[in-house]
Order: sequence, then structure tokens, then C-alpha cells
Amino acid sequence: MRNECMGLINLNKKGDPNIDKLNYSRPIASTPIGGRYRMIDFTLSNMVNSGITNVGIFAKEKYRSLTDHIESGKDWDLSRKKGGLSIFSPENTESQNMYQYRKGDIYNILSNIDYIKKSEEEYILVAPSYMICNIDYSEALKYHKKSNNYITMIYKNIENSKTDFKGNLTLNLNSDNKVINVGSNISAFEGLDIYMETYIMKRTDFIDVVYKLSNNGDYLYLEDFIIEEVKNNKIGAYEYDGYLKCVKSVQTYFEISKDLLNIEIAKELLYSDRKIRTKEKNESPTIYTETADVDNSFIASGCVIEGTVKNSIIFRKVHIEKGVNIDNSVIMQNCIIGEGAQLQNVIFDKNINLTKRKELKGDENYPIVIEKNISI
Amino acid sequence: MRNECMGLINLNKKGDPNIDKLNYSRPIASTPIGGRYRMIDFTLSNMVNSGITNVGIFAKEKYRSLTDHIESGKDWDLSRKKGGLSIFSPENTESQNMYQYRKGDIYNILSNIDYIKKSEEEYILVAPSYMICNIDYSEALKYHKKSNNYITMIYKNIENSKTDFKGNLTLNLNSDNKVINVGSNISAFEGLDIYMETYIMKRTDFIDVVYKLSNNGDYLYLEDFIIEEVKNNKIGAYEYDGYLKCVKSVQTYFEISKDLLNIEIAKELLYSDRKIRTKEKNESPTIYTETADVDNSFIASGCVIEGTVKNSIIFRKVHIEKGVNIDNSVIMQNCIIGEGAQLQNVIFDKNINLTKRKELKGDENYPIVIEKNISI
Amino acid sequence: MKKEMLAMILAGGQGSRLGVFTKRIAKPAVSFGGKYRIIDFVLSNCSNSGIDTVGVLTQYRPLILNSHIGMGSHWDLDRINGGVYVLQPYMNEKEGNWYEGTAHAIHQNMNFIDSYDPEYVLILSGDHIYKMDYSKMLDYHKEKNAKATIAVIEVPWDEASRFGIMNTNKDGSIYEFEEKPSNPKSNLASMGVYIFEWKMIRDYFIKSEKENLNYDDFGKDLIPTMLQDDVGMYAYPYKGYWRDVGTIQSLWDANMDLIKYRETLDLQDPKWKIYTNTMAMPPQYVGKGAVVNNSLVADGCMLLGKIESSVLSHGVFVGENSEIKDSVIMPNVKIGKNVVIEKAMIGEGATIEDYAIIKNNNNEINVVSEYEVVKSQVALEGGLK
Amino acid sequence: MKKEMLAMILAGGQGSRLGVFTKRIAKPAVSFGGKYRIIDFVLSNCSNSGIDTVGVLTQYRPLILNSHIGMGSHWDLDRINGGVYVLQPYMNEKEGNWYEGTAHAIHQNMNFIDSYDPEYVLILSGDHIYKMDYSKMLDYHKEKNAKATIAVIEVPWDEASRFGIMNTNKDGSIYEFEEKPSNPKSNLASMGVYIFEWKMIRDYFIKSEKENLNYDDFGKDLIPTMLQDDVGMYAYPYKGYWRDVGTIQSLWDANMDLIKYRETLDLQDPKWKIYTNTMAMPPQYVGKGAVVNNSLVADGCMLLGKIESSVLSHGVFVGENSEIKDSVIMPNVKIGKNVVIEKAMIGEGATIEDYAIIKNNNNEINVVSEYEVVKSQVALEGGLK
Repeated sequence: MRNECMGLINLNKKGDPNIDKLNYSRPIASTPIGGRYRMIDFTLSNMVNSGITNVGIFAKEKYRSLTDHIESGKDWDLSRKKGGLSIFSPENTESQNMYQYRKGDIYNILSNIDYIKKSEEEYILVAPSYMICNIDYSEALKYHKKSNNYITMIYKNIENSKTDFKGNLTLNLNSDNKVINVGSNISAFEGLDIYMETYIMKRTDFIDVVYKLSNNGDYLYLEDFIIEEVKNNKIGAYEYDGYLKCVKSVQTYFEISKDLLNIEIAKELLYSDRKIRTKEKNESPTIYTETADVDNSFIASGCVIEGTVKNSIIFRKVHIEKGVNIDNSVIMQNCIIGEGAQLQNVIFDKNINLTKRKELKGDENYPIVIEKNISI
Repeated sequence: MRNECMGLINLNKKGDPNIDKLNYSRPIASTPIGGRYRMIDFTLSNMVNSGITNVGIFAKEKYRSLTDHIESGKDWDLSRKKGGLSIFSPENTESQNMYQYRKGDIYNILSNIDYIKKSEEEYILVAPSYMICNIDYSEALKYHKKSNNYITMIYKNIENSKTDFKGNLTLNLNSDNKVINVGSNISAFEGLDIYMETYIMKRTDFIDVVYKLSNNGDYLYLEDFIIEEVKNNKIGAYEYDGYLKCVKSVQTYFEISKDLLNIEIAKELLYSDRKIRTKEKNESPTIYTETADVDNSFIASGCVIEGTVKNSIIFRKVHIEKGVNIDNSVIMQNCIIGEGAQLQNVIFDKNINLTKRKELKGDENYPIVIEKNISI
Repeated sequence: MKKEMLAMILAGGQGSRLGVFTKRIAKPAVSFGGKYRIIDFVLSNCSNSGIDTVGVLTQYRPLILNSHIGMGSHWDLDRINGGVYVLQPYMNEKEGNWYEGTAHAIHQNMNFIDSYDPEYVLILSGDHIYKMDYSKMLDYHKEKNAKATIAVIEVPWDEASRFGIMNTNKDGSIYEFEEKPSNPKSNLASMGVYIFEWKMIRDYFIKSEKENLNYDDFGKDLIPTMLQDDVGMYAYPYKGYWRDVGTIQSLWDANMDLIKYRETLDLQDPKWKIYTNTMAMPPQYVGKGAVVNNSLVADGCMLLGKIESSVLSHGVFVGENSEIKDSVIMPNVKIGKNVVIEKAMIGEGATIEDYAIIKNNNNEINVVSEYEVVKSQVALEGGLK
Repeated sequence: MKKEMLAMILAGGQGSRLGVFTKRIAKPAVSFGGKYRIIDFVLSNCSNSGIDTVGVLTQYRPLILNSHIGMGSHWDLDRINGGVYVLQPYMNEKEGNWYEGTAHAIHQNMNFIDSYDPEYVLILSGDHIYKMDYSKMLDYHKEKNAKATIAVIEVPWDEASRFGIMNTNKDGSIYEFEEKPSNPKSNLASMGVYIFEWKMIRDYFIKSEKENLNYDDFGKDLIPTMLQDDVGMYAYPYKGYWRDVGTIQSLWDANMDLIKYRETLDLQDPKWKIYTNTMAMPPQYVGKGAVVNNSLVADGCMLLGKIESSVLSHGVFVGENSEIKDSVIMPNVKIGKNVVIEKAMIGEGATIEDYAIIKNNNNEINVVSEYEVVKSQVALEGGLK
């Protein structure tokens, strides 16, 4: 009944991913996705749905949108007396000046190590915010406990790895599912085992690693350490076989938006019993007028739909006026799409006011991204 | 019934006050005071008790302790759907890079001006965190509305101004209580009108001022503008006549700690119907053993008192062992004072572990301050 | 902790005229408008009017109402001094008393009200759909120096005989109250919204108790008595949308009203939000070949069929080739393929199997109970059950 | 939403043996230990044991209990799925039923329990002071493959005849239950803490309803029946501090126990915190010339007199030259100057005027009601009122 694993969402990773204009003023973790979510909702909900009730988010910068989104953690049932949700950042720490010359997640974690030390869970699960899936980590934890691994890395076998997950880390496994080495997907082979940048280890081991690394200065990032540590044969791997998308570019963002319109993927990701939770906003239901014509689209609440929407994702409180044609696009919160506008292959960030009869058209593989808060 | 004034607590003021070691890792606003409070609790509670339900805190740096303390604002009844509590800081803003070369509160406020713009209250009250008092701002607001002042500054007439409020701003008033000029208390005269750095104006006027000043670059700090604006004869003053202490040095901190032991001052500040609220911690009641000997002291909950305590303030969860003698001191949260220790005129920050039979003695006017988290 | 005015919401009734929809839950907890429950409207009105202390009086199957309201945080009513309290009947040292009527329910909770020492008490019904700023009504009450103020709305003259009608003097004071008069002298109908001076009504309760007067109902007992005593009772004229949703027909009507974009009750007005206890649901998905027109659709719906002039609540699934028209589909209803539904209200969690047909030819409203399973090909004929 | 085990706390009784302290409030809501209410102990035990769904059954003056518990956030029990619910009697379509006994109260809330589809139900009393990890009891229950497990505690043999005594076999199974036996065969007393398989007890309720068996009480009806039916009932031995505080004497005793620093119940143990709905109060002030020894003092007290071996709750004022000894002072009591109080319990909000003397010579506990005013120089003699 009581919990044995804490969660750590690491937003301070090496090689910060970036979705173009969408990440000018927000980290990838709080990028809106899927009509009403932010990216981090997936990892956060996966943790909660796996019975984790103590989650630390280690942020990097521009995290105002993140704290606004998460608030007390209540919408994820993480507003607790014991455990619950904590957000840490390099700036927002008591010892901010102490390690200011050191970049890397290790020093961010070190600055807030007390939080991890005073937690009581036996294990810690570390995950990023941009690996979008609906996973039951408790199965991975069971596997970890049974296997006696020092660290268990979670991966997925990808059939089309020549085209998908380009540049991601791959695991080289032996027949025991021990990790022999870690490589990169250079798009040369199919069927690779893609590392989900998610791992489980003992909390006390984790603390030891952070201390050791920051003292020795061998690595700045935890992941670098793990990749080296593989050689000692103590690291195993757990296979996940559900839907997975690594969202860290405009292309992958656009791809997952299309994937969601596949009803089977939507059911697995969003309509599952393992609910993806997000900040509740209390919008009214969406109104479809007489002239509305919607096909194969996700529509969030609070919208007014008077025009035509196909193969698109429409966020909360969007007004689509008469005569509008939207195809293959993503329109975020609070946009107003003026009468007669024609949109294809575009991604609109929040609060865009598109005046009447405008036309914007991107390519299927290179959608146009429009930054938030502007009028066109 | 609905609210007409919002509150702004400005922690980003010119000439940052500093209480020595107590402010190494926290701003003055979150300095522990009075056994269970933080400095900012006074301004915050005064606002709430005056019917203000929309409060913005404009922080500067090292504000981790502040966000930890305030959380969602629930303990001040400020966890609301509409209004409630918001914390802003130069780092924690979406447009953090935009005004990075400009210091001063104006740019911090400008970066978050949307918050003030979308508020609906007619007036705004701006106050600092270090003017400790229990004041009903709604009386000042009534006065402001009646007087038709452009700005109403709040002040207190100080009898012993040669010794108290050294260096504070003073108001030069005419018989109409209009402000003719602003000066400084150079400790040469008694009976000065000390400016409480608290003022009221229309919210829309405030926004105009912030826009104008940041565009012109005339001033970096709002207070500088007001001091100049006085010349235009549109600024009036409201007199407060309760207890007041401007806490911005070790001496004034020590003075207010002694003041609190004056039962009349304690009643006015802490035992009033206008309650000072703080973060609730759910400690057990305090245990006084057979050997306890306490006189003229404030003791918070969760303590164990086995020794002698005179003229002192003891924060939560302090353990005072047998044979200890504490006189004229402030001992903050979680300290352990080992058997037989002798303490006089000291200020202990949090989590100090004093081993057995130690002796520390400061002067009545120059108390010894010991920084937190150490073992002696 | 002194309060100027607190609100007491009468949410007690079973609402038997709502038939199958109130088997498990009290009337004010019935689903409405896609994502709301009926009581959300008065609760939101209270919150938007600046009232921070609310008692909700109920005694019929309160579990869902209780968990819906919780601590009131969804309505911004989770307050350190004040907040929202569900008040059920309880036992004192001698006995337990069920609520015998609207006034009796308030009377039983005198201790609760006294603990806030209010000047005024606002009495509300939990089953009306409207937006109203009660603080303006209080201003009116004070301006008139009234002891009692009753909100009234003009109804069409030919419908006036279905309402409680207030006959007023030119200054707004009420000289007569007629319950469903056959020859109405005015068309000002009582909305069941009262402001009373607490001290006055408290005295009536004490008198009632002492002298066994059984002032149990506001409309039947207390208001006529006050009129007789000439306490100073005024009518506060309200203009705007207002509906009593106490019957199947009126509940259906009010749902249909919402479809008319911004013509009746604007649910999207940011200045007067209707709050509710939101369910965490994914966005709605409108599938390939689906058609949605003239409808209100809540989160979590997955629509593969044809929807016209209907209200679809959260978590509704509509299968391929199904056609839904002029209907209210309550939360979490599962509708299979090739189903036909016309002019119906389908209760929470019902299942309509493939090829089922729910329609009739006499223009009555078809009703399916909560959690009912309607089998394939089974047509429910005959309207109201 | 499936739950492995939920807890139902019986908090219904008036607790008439607590006399003046339960005039306004139910027994579990009575002030205890300086800042707590009695029910805080079981609620904290639930929270600390990882139980996240709790029903609190009550029907006697529930207002204070209700507002004390709120949404349970103080006990970390405000949860999206689950949480704490105060369950009062309600009306169904046919009738309203007051709770007729412990088992009947659970029976009336079958729908609530069913909605969580639990494997096990933990039944608790709201008026016991102890710390217990119920998850360990559940482990024991599973290990024994039991259908019912009853927590027992060893009591002194000479007191055993005052308790419900469980006679067990070597494997812990119970073969006999004797209520207050004159010749006890064992000293294992029931703590009133039961784990049942929900399916089994549910079947008993349905049978009771169908066959009019009136299984209304656990101790009198259901447990003897289960023993007869040989369902598989085990005793779970508990060691540690445990007190029933159902009488004035036991309430005073348990308060006095707390004074003994870390000898009985450690209220400061960070691993098993006792949570409560904390009042916002200033720190306690011990004035010039005041003396405080051997006592437990809560926030907001202002002490100018002499306090010895007493429990002082939040917001208590003690004037100069007053002497308080061996007493329990409940919240917000105002004690004037030159007062003498010995071996007393003073109810919430009472006022003791200057020069009043509250003591007696026959070593009985003096009692002052909530909000009572004790006048100057008036000695209350004779103990229990």
C-alpha cells in the first residue's frame, strides 16, 4: 500500500531538444500537445498511474510556463503532505551560487539532493518529458526488483528505425537483456532497440552516484555516466512495447499530432484507463453551429466551430469562423481564425488572431510554425 | 462584496535591506520572525485582512525559501480561481531575456504587466515586506477614495525619530496632508513622519506609470518616481498610528524580537482579530518537563523545554535540554541546544545543533548571529 | 466570524417529476448542459456574486451531490472563513428530524447560520438554470429598507397562472402573493430567490417552535404570514434567462436552449463563468465520416456517427452510422453502430446497443434510465416512461 | 475505481458518557491533547497506513465534525480517486433510516462501499487513541487467509472482565467471543478494529435485509453469527498504547498520559505524525513570573500564572496568580486572575472569572461545560456534574 518508488523528471538534459518557435519562451516540457495537454503531462501521469506519489521535476530555465501549468500538482493528485510534487531549478535553489560554474544536471540535482535524501522510497525512476507514451512503470519496477540489476534502462524495439527515432540512443543487449553497449541510431538499420532515456535504480545508489560524480567531475550529465557504466555489466534493460514517440523537433511534433488522429493510437494514449491528466481549466462544452463541418479531428472544449476542420487538432477556446478551411494543422489555445481563412499544414501557437480571408500553407513535411501572441 | 483593491508586495526595492547571515540564502521577506512567522506574513496577512484577495509578489532572487513558504497561498486563503496569489521574479518570467540589462523593480513589473492588466480591481496597494505592523489597509483605501489623491502614501508619526527609523524616508506634509516633499531621517529631529513605503493608486494609473517610466528610462525604481512626482501636488498621505517597526538590520531585528515580549505589542501584532497567518506545519503541542523554567518568552509548538529560557523567542521544534540557560535570544526552528549550554544575546538560524555545555554570549546591542545548518 | 450575507441552497428534493434520472441522485445533481450538474448554476452565481459562505440542504441520496461539491474548490468556495457545507438532517440529544419543508430545513440549521452571525440570508433553489448577480439584489434590498425581498421575473401572461404570482405596488412592495392564480393580476412570477433579514426570520422560527405553528414551507406558510404581518416585502425584478428544470420536458427544453449559440445562456462568458467539478477527459474526437451540427459537445466524446441538434456530455461514444437528433446524451453513455435516437434523453452510463432505435411518432421525449441497457432493434415507443 | 481496502470509521454516537462535552458535538470531535480532536488519531492512522479512502459515519450533531474533516486535506486524504467522506443518514425513494447500530450504519452505506469495489473493509471506532499501522494488520489477514480479523490487545487480567474478550486457538483463530465475561479465559480484548472480506459481510447484510434478521451491531449480532458460521476469524495481536476515551475519567487519563514525555504516545514522532485541522494561532507566551512545568501547551496560549501537570489547548489565556494543576483546559478557555483549578476538565470556550475556585476534596474530576461561565469565588464542589 505504501510507496516504494519515487519519480524524477529530468528537464535539464544534454542536447536540449527544441521545437522551433514553440520553445522560444517555454521549455519542451511545457509545449502544448494533443489538444489540451502539455508534453510533461504524459510522464507525470504515467508516474502517478504507476503508483508513484513523490515526484521531483528538475527544470533548467524558462520554467514559468511549467510552474503555471503544474501549480500545486493537485490535478495530478500530487498535492500531498508527504511527497507530492516539487519543482527545482538551478536558479531557484538556496545554494544557487555554489555551483554556478558547473553546467549539467548533476549539479542541479546535487543542489537539491536533500529532497532526494529525505524521501523514503527504496527506488528512483528517472525519465525525460519528451518520450510520449502511456506506460505502466510499475511493471518495469517489478522487473528491476526481480532482475537484481544495478540500473534497469527502459527501451522499445522499433521496426522502422531507419526513418523513426533518428539520432536516438540505442541499446546493444545480450540474450539476458543485459546492456552491453549504448550506440546511436544513425538511420542505417531497422529493428533497433531505442533507449527511452528512462531508468530505475535504488535511491541510495542514485545519491551515491550524484555525490561521486560531482566530486570527481568525471561527467556533467547523469546519462553520460550510465553510458560508461554499462561496461561493468550491472545494467539491464526492460522492454516496453506500446506506442512511443520521441518529440524533439517540429517534424516529430507534427508526426505525433497526426498519429493521434489514428483512433487506435488515441485510444491507447488518451482514452486508456491510465488517464493522462492535465491542468483543469473549466471550459464550457464546444459549440458546433449549423455550418460546422468537422472530420477526423480532435477538438478541445470551449471552442466555437463554424467552419470546416479536417485532420487537425484544435486546442481549447479556439473560434473557427464561417467559411474557414483548416486541414492537417494544429491550432493552439485561444486562437481566432477569421472568416474565410484557408490553412493547411500549419502549427499555430497560443493566442493568434488571424484576420479574415488569410491563407497560409506549409508542406506536409515542413509545416509552418507561427509564434504565439500575434495578429496576422 | 466584490473586491476593489489588489495588492502588490515589492521585494525588488532599491537598497536591499539585509540582516547579516540570516539573509545569506534567503531574501529579507522570508526571514523567520516572531517564533513561527516569516517577515512577509505581516504584509500578506494585512492585505488579506483588509479584504484584498488578489496579491502579486514581485521577488528578486533567492526566492526558493519564499515559494516553499507560500506554496499555493492556501494558508492565507489566497488559493483562488480568480485572483489569489502570484509570485513573479526577474528570472522566472517568460520574457526574461528582454530586459536583462535593466535593473530595478520597474522592469520586473513590466515583464509581468499582463497580470496587473488582466486584474479587475480599481485600485492597487503597493507595500514592502519589512515594515512590520498590523494595519487595516481598507481604512487607508477609504481615505484615498475620499481624498481624490493621485497617490496616497501611508506614514506614521514617530516620536523618537532620533533613535528609531534611522535612514528611513520622511514625508514633509502640509496642513491638508498633501505631501510637499520627501526627505530622509538623518537622526537629527524627533517627531518625524516616517514613510511606510506603502501607497495606493488607481490600477490603470499604475500601469501608465510603469509604461511611461520603462519607455523613458527616467527611473529604474518606482519609489524614485513617486519621490519626484510629489512636486506635482497630487500626492497625499494617510496616517497610521499603530505599532510599526522597519526591520532591515540585525539591530532592528533584535529590537522587534524584544518588542514582541511586551505583552501590549504582542496583543496588537499577533493576538488581534486581524490574525497574522503563516504556513501551517502541524506540530504537536510543546512539552514542558519538570525541569523547565520559562519566563517572559514566546515558545512555538513542537518544542521540548527541559531547561531555562528567559526573555527569548523560541521557534518550532526546538529542543532545549536540561541545564541550558537561554537569555535574551532568538532560537529558530529545529535547533537542538545541548545539555548545560549557556546562551545570551544570540540569534540562531535554523537547524543549529549546539553540543553540550557550550557558551555563547553577544552584546545587548550587537547580538551574535549564527548561520543555519551548522553544528557547534 | 461575521458575514454580511450567506446563502442557503435548497437541494433536498428527490425531484420525482424527473423520474428515472433521480433514482440514484438528488435533482440538483442531475447532469445538465454537457458537463454540468444543475446545482452548478446557483453555486457559480454565489461565487460570482462574491458570496463565500453557502449551505446546501439535502436529505435525498446525497452521495453524488456531496462528492460533486466536495470542499467547493471548483467554485472558489473553499475558504478559510466560510466555504460550502452540505447540511443533512442530524440527531440532537432528543431526536432526529428529517426536513419537513423548505423553511423547516433552514430552521433545523439555525445553529449553522448563527455561527456566521449574518445580517441577511439568501435562500435559493438548487434546480434553476440562470445567471444572476445576487449582490445587486442585496443592494436593492438595502435601498428599499426591506425585511424580505423576492426576485421576480416577467412571464408571458398566458402562462402566469402556472406560477406563484407577486402583486406589487408602484414602489415594488408586494401586497399579495397568489399561488397559481386562475385570474392573475400580474405576470411577475416568483423565482424562488429570497433575501431575508436573518434576525426577522429567526424570530419567526423561534415563534413557530414555541407555539407549534409549523411554519415549514416558505411559499405556503412563511411568506403569507409575513405579508399578513406587513414586515416590508419587496419584489426585485430580474431580466434574463431563467428556467425551472423540474420536469423531463423543461430539462430537455433548457438543454436545447443551450445549443442556440449565444442566444440564451452564454456558457463561454469569461465574466460570469459557470464552474463545475471537471472530469479529466481527453479532447473530443470527431471521426472520419462523422457529422456534427448545431450541437454542444463535451470533452472525452468519440463521435463516429451523425449528430444534429443535440447535447452530448463528457465521455459519450457514438458508433459509425448512428444518427442522433434533438437529444440530450448524459455522461458516459455508450452508443453502438447504426443506432437511431430522436428526441430523447439518455441517462448517465446507459448503453445503447448496435441497431437499437429510440424514437416515437407522437413527438414525446424518449427517456432511457441511468445505466440502462437498450438492446439491439428494440424500439422504445410511447415517450415518457 | 477499484480499491484494495477502504476504511469506515464509526463516529456516530453522541457519547453521552462524555456528558457536557458532547452537548454540541459528536464524541469523536471532542478536543484532545491540546490541539487535536479525538478522531484525528484514527484518521492519521489511516493516512499513515496508506489507506486513501475513508468513510466517516455519523448522525449526531455533525457540523463541527464535518467542518473539522473538510475534504481531508489535513490528513493528506484529499484525493482524486478516493478521499474522506462524512456519511450521514439519508432518504431513499421510500424512506429515511437513522443508523440503528454499528453494522446497520455500514449496511446503509453499501452503495458507497460498492462504488470502490474493495476486497477488504476496515471498520474503526472514531473514539480511540492509538497509533497503528493497519497495512500490517491486512498483511496478517491475508497471511491467515482469514475472512475476518479482529485486532486485540492484552489487558491486565483483573480488568479483562470489563472488555469484549476473544478466546483463540494456538494459530490465532478465534473460537469464542465473550462480552464482559465474569471469568475471562483470556486477556485479549477486542480493540473494535475489524478487517472483513467485503464480499462476505455484504452477503450477511443482504441476508439480514431479506430475512429480517436485524444484524444491526457488530459485537452483538454479526461477530457471534460469523463465529457460529465458522467463517475463519482471527485475532491480530497489537502491542502499544491504546485507550478508549469514552468516559470523563478515561478522557482525563489519556490527556494526562500525554504529559509523560515520550513515555506513552509520542506526538512528535516524524514517522507517524498525528495530523489535525490546525488553527492559525500565534506562538504561546509564557509571561513574567509565570511557571509552566510538566505540561503540554498548544499555540496561542498566553500564560501569566502557574501551570503544573496540565494540558492546555490552543488559545487558552491564564491570568496572573492563577494556579492550574492536573487539569485539561480545552481550546479558547479564558481564565482570569487568582483562579485555582485542580483536577478539572474545562470545556471549549468556557470563561473562568477572577478568584474562581474549581477543586474538590474527594479526588473526582471537576467538569465545566463548553461556553460555561464560572463566576468569581464560586467553588464547584462535588466533582462530576
